Amino acid sequence: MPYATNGTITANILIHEHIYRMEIECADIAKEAKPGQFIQIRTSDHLMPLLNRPISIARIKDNRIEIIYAVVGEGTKNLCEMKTGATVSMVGPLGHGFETNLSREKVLLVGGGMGVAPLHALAEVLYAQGCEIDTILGFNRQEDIFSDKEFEHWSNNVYVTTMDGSCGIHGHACTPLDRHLSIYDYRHIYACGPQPMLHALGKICNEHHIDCSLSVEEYMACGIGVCLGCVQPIRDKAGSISYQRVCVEGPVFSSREVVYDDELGH
Amino acid sequence: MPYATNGTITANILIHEHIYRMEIECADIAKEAKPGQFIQIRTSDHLMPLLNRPISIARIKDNRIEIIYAVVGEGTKNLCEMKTGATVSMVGPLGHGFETNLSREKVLLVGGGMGVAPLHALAEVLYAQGCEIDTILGFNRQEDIFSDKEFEHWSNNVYVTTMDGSCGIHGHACTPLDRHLSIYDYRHIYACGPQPMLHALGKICNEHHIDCSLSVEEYMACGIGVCLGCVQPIRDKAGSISYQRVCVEGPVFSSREVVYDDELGH
Amino acid sequence: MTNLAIDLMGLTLKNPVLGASGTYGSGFEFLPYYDVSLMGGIIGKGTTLRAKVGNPPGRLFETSSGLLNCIGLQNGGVDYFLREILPEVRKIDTHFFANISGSTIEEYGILAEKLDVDGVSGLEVNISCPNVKAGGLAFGTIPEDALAVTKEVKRKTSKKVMVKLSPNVTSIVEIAQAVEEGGADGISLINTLLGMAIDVEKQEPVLSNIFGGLSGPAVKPIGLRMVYEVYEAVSIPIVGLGGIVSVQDALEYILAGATAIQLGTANLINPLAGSVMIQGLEHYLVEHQIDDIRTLIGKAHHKEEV
Amino acid sequence: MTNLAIDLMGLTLKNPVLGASGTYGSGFEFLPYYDVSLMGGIIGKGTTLRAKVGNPPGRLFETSSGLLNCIGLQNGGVDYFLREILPEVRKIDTHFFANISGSTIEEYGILAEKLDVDGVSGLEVNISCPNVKAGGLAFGTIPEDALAVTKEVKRKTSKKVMVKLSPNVTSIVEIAQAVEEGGADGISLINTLLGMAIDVEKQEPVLSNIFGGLSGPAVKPIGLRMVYEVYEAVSIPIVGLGGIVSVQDALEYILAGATAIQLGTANLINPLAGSVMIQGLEHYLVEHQIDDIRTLIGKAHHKEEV
Ligand SMILES: Cc1cc2nc3c(=O)[nH]c(=O)nc-3n(C[C@H](O)[C@H](O)[C@H](O)COP(=O)(O)OP(=O)(O)OC[C@H]3O[C@@H](n4cnc5c(N)ncnc54)[C@H](O)[C@@H]3O)c2cc1C
Ligand SMILES: Cc1cc2nc3c(=O)[nH]c(=O)nc-3n(C[C@H](O)[C@H](O)[C@H](O)COP(=O)(O)OP(=O)(O)OC[C@H]3O[C@@H](n4cnc5c(N)ncnc54)[C@H](O)[C@@H]3O)c2cc1C
Ligand SMILES: Cc1cc2nc3c(=O)[nH]c(=O)nc-3n(C[C@H](O)[C@H](O)[C@H](O)COP(=O)(O)O)c2cc1C
Ligand SMILES: Cc1cc2nc3c(=O)[nH]c(=O)nc-3n(C[C@H](O)[C@H](O)[C@H](O)COP(=O)(O)O)c2cc1C
Ligand code: FES
Ligand code: FES
Repeated sequence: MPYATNGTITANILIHEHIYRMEIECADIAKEAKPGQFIQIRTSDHLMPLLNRPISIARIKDNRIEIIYAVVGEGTKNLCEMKTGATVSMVGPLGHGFETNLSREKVLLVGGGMGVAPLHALAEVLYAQGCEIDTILGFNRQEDIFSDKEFEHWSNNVYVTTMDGSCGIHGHACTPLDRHLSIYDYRHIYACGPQPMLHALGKICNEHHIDCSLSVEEYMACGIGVCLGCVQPIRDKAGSISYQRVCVEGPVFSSREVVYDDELGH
Repeated sequence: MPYATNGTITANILIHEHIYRMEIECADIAKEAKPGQFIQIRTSDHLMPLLNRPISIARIKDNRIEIIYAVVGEGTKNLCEMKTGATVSMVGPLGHGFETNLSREKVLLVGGGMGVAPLHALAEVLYAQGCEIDTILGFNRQEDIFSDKEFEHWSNNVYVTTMDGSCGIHGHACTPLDRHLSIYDYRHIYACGPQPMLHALGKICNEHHIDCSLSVEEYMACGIGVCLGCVQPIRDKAGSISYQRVCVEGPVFSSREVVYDDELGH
Repeated sequence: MTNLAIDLMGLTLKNPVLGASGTYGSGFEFLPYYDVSLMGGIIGKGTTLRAKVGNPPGRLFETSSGLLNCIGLQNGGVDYFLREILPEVRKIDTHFFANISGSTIEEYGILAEKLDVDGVSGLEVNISCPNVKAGGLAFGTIPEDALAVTKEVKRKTSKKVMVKLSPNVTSIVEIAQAVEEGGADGISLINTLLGMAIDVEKQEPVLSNIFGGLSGPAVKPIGLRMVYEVYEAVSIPIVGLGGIVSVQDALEYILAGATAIQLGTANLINPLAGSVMIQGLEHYLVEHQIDDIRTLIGKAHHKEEV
Repeated sequence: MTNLAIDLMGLTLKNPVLGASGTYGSGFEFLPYYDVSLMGGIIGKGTTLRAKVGNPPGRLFETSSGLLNCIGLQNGGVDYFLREILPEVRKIDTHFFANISGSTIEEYGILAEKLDVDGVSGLEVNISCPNVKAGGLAFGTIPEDALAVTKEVKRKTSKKVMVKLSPNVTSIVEIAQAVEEGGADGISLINTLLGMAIDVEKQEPVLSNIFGGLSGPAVKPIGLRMVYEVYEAVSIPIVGLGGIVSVQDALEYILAGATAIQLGTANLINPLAGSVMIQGLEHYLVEHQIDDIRTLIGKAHHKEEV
């Protein structure tokens, strides 16, 4: 059950260029949160920005949650200026997170850019359940890489890719996939990142008949399912497509539910 | 000449309940400022509040100006949260201040509430010119009194009035006036404060044929004379009334120019 | 003791705070956050005769103190509403108003007839949704059409009917008077103002539908002005909305002539908005020693008359 | 090298940035702050045939991202303008457009004739000021009147004529087309939206005139939408305004179809707004390797056509 509640900021630290890690003490949300869920966080006392900002729950520990966010605009700029000890208003945990009812299986996590954030909590849970984890982290440039060290703890192998080839494998997060899929037999692939990456990955998984969960993003207003603003086209089991809410039915969808850009005749 | 410029905050101190004194280093404005002029100060980096806020120049020292402001709403709340060392954007000095071409004359200053602020600079200048100054400071309650000690330095006599009689003379700033005017012969009376006080004072001075300068307030947008938003009805020498801009023709008007509420048939 | 209860079109509401259509789901979505039966009323989301898929993504965009949306009336249709949603709605002990949109006058009539059932206190007739190219906008901008829709709906239902006006018109008074003449029991206003935003980097409109409806604090001065104008022109009650976020906003609308108010975008900013507003109004009345909120309705007009 | 110069109604402007009527004085008020001759143009404050005293105090009020005003066209009249102000205006080396408001069609004609003098590059015909009860609003809301005013002004002047439209209408396109038919050389939009605010403690309207015009960032989505709509409906150039503060705002308007833009409320927030905007546009073009700002005009429409 989600709460509209307040939390206390217990840390708000620059971890990388314009990326911050904020830790918030909030027992209500922490006790209910699952990997892949998100919060709607209020970034100012004023009405500017007007809307709350959706941010994934990156980690859950006891009565705290952690978020990892990039400063991209006014809302996230306000967040990064908040001080330890300050109160922050939030709604959460929201949405359907990743299915994690797997134990001792071989799984692959694929994160692109800020999509790496929610994979922390996921890795932690799957690791605790004895899963064997491989991780691919995709970034634009060497300077953008973060959290690769942390994932080494939970993973058998961590592969880093960069678009400009400045570090790790040259290409995007799906580049190493073809080779991987011919070697390993993943029970499930979990991914979060930019839409082109997710769509490329989802289609590969569908072709290879591998279970795959994609955490998608869409512009949100309410985050609680009432405005119908955050929809994506989703295919049901019968194959019919309708607009579903990323904030309630998502943000995690199966790669078989997702409707791919090229299917829409763009 | 006014400037649209930046200053550096060198102090921003709570001096009394919700009243702050801010010192701003800004040579451009300081070198041109006269008592009774004001600045338009930007209270946020965002567009909320949208408009700058008009605040009187309370004191001028070398390349610094000082403002004294009450926290009453969002804009002044933002001001009070600004830190020493921060940059603040301003336009000023604006408006026509008090005429101070008097030396060695007997004058009376009358300040009501926050209207006390601009009288600091005025007292300083008149004192330096050898004037003999009496001061009346009117407040609502004992708890609201501020700067009375400072005015003792420049004044022969400082009279404090409170509306609730909790300190000093019971009544408003004009209450002691009848007695004063029968005893002293003031060359000029200068006043700043709420409109009812200014109007009461102005009418008394007109009756007694005493020169009197009233610093009035009006809601402002531009502060530089282009929007025509801040007008008050003003009578010219020929007796005809027109709306004039408080930000350019004012904020200081002669008591003979001011058009009194009861003349408008409210 | 302070009274927050009001009479709206013959119905007794616990207080003048309603959830606005399209921003309040069917009410029960807010149950995790507070007891929704505390609300004066709930306006359901826009319902059409047949199911509507709505517009493609690119449905929302934040502007200065405003929100643009082009949801496009996504809904399961009236039969789905009656079958799947209404039973849940009935469990909430407050007035529920169904918000209906038709693309023809007949459709409005059929919707009204189908919704003339238990659990529905009244109808809010949306003649103003700017997102659907046919229908919506047109009815709300032509007095004769507004009158005809109102008449048809009234003919087909035993429920109270309030008509929701579009602000995208030259004369809101003309439309309000037409709707009153058509027999409306009340008027709600305003719906969203037609606006747009452009993505400068992509050099194209941000919203999939190019245009969308602007709501939120940005539009409050406009909504307030329209309520004030309409109050002087009709004698049926007005439900005011458009940018209401604070208690002060709500009071401005009531002083301008609104018998009740709706919260729209406010619910999207804070799911507790409804309950916070009710408490805030109560607090204000107590603080200001006002016995009955109804004494404030239209009070901003009095000075003028003196 | 980047080109910021544009052609507007046959006039060459140094850049597409103009100061909007009523917010830019007569231009020279900004001389303490920057070299006003850098501006693409200046629109003078609203001028009427006879002097107008304007509305009583209570002329301004700030709202969420917006500003309400009811100045009421305070000005010294056209003869005063010609005698006292125009000589000062002539000293500034940029295009000056006189903004005129009449209460009858004939008055517009007389104003146009009187202003057909050196130092005036063109006229901006205000058929939209919402503050004056008679005249103003009416002309801008009735296509036939808008057409008639335009025709009369064109008949009486040799100058370029742009007509400034009111957004308080059901169909901005209808008015724009009427004005084009009437022979306008250009169109500017939007003027302010009619709004109000209420003082909750005093329980009365804040503005002396009850209603006022809403401007500032709050109204940008509405102005932008109207420019976009009008661009598809007329072939004369459009000057866009309404809530422009940032470079991005200006570019949105240009992409929507504006040949030039005006800064209104922005000047009241920052007296340097004009010069900051010109520099910002130049900077944007250089950064994005755009040679000529004119290539951006209306570009947000192209995607659609594909
Ligand atoms: C379910 C979900 C989970 C997310 N998790 C994270 C995360 O863990 N870390 C992280 O850094 N970012 C995350 N994001 C993205 C984050 O929400 C945006 O970066 C943030 O809203 C930008 O706000 P801003 O005010 O700083 O920037 P703005 O200047 O407002 O916008 C910058 C960009 O953010 C997008 N955006 C703005 N407002 C919203 C909104 N209300 N909803 C969605 N997108 C918006 C805009 O499309 C724009 O491209 C997530 C988004 C979603 C939908
Ligand atoms: C020439 C002049 C000199 C002033 N000098 C001082 C001073 O030295 N110290 C001081 O404390 N105050 C001074 N004021 C008053 C000060 O400008 C207001 O208190 C301030 O603008 C309130 O802003 P806010 O955002 O905090 O409050 P808001 O919530 O915006 O408003 C609170 C009150 O301030 C008034 N106000 C709001 N905006 C403006 C505006 N743009 N122009 C004028 N009034 C406004 C409103 O009428 C309202 O009653 C002066 C005003 C003027 C016109
Ligand atoms: C996301 C969204 C969806 C809306 N859907 C509807 C609708 O289906 N029917 C309707 O009459 N109004 C709809 N509206 C308009 C609101 O009910 C309300 O009239 C408008 O938002 C102004 O109020 P506000 O500023 O409080 O939001 C919608 C508004 C928003 C923001
Ligand atoms: C204080 C003020 C005075 C105005 N006076 C006039 C006027 O005299 N004539 C006119 O055509 N428009 C007038 N306007 C409207 C502006 O020129 C402009 O159309 C409007 O403010 C929208 O632009 P903005 O949001 O950039 O301010 C005035 C606006 C303001 C804020
Ligand atoms: S953001 Fe409102 S329904 Fe998802
Ligand atoms: S505040 Fe604009 S003219 Fe005085």
